[in-house]
Amino acid sequence: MEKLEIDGASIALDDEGYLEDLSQWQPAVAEHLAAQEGIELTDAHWEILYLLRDFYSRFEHSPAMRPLVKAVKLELGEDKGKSIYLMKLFPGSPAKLGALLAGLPKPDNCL
Amino acid sequence: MIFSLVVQASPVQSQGAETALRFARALLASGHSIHRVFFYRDGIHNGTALASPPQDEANIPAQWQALAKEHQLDLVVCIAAAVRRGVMNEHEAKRYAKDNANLAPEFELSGLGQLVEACLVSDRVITFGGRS
Amino acid sequence: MSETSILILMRSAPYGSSAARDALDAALTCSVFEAPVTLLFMDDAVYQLLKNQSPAGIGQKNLNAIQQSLPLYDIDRLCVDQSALSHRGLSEEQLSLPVESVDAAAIARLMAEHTHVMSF
Amino acid sequence: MILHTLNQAPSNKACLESCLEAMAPEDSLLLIEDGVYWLQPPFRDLLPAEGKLFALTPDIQARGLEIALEQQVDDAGFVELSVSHDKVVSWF
Repeated sequence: MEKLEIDGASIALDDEGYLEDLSQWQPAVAEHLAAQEGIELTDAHWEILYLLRDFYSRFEHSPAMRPLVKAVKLELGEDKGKSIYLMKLFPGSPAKLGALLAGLPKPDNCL
Repeated sequence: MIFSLVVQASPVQSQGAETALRFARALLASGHSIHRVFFYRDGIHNGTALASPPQDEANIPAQWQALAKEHQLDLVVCIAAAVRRGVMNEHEAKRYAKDNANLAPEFELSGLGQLVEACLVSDRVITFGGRS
Repeated sequence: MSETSILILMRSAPYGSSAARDALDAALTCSVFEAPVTLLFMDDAVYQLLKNQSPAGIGQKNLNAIQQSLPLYDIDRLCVDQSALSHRGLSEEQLSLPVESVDAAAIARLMAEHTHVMSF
Repeated sequence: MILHTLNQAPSNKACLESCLEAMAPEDSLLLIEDGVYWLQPPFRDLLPAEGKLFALTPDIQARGLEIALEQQVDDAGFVELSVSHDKVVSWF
């Protein structure tokens, strides 16, 4: 099992890269995980990551793509609430990669 | 006609799984096709390879396996429901660092999307339940 | 019928069994596949919608939280059996989300209108 | 036109009541598993009229019930009913 070492703390990841213990998340964890994916986190990334964490705290699950897009549209406006915008920030599967970087469980209802 | 069956009943504790099995046989005998049998909730226990009832009692999981072999049935076990209950194939056993896998090879682990897809392509979707 | 629609029929109270969670998970997945889905609450399932649930003490997730996300999944039609509510001395104001109250004839219509009915 | 199946014994009266509430006049009811006990005389009046009422023979025989119901069906009959109706709704 993979481990991240951040500020002396050892953070265990499951075999898909999600945190074993969600309470260990902090912004530095997201930066490390993003770097592994070849992503440098910008403000545009962070507002989505915090939106995801807010989604999780309100609804107790990680969103699939469709509700993620809708939540972004409601919170951040029409321009950002599009899958193409999220795909640019989090290539591949924004719902999965976003949840991973935001320190959330892997979304259940993905295709 | 294209049918899909949803089995929510566990193989021993309620009758529903056996009813579903008989219905599946009758469907095939009347020339209808079964797109998929989706096992959800405690129904996922039908997928175990380890069921070992006494030799003079019905082995429902083994009967699904035999029927699947004979008719190339698509038997899909809900992955989230199964992994929660400790039923998994080699791949998931490895992922969760378990020593053993116990899903019979005739069954496939997949997501609830397979249930919805079955609804989209089937003329009839019939649920076989046990209580709660 | 051109579009396949799904009616999810729920009859169980929350927490005492996994039925409510399992039904909701199926409903959310329908939305991911863009299949129109309607939820129908009968019998003890009307208790699923009561406000102020707080299941941390029994180690379960809060159903109200998942329910609040339903509009984001475009699941907007929550139908509640009027007689199930009144039998239990409940009113719509006690529920966590806006619902459509349905009588026997409307329930029969719902079942007829949807392509498939999935029971939990 | 819907085929409703019901597998609960008379102790679960709410299950039958909800099923009957949801049934349209043109719908049919198929009693399976423990649902066949509803055919016993004390409960019979609650059920839809013959013509709209079916029961699964293996379940009646298994339980040692003597029931006078014209429309008993075997598994193949269950299949035919599910084809002749537009959909199947399960009550359990």
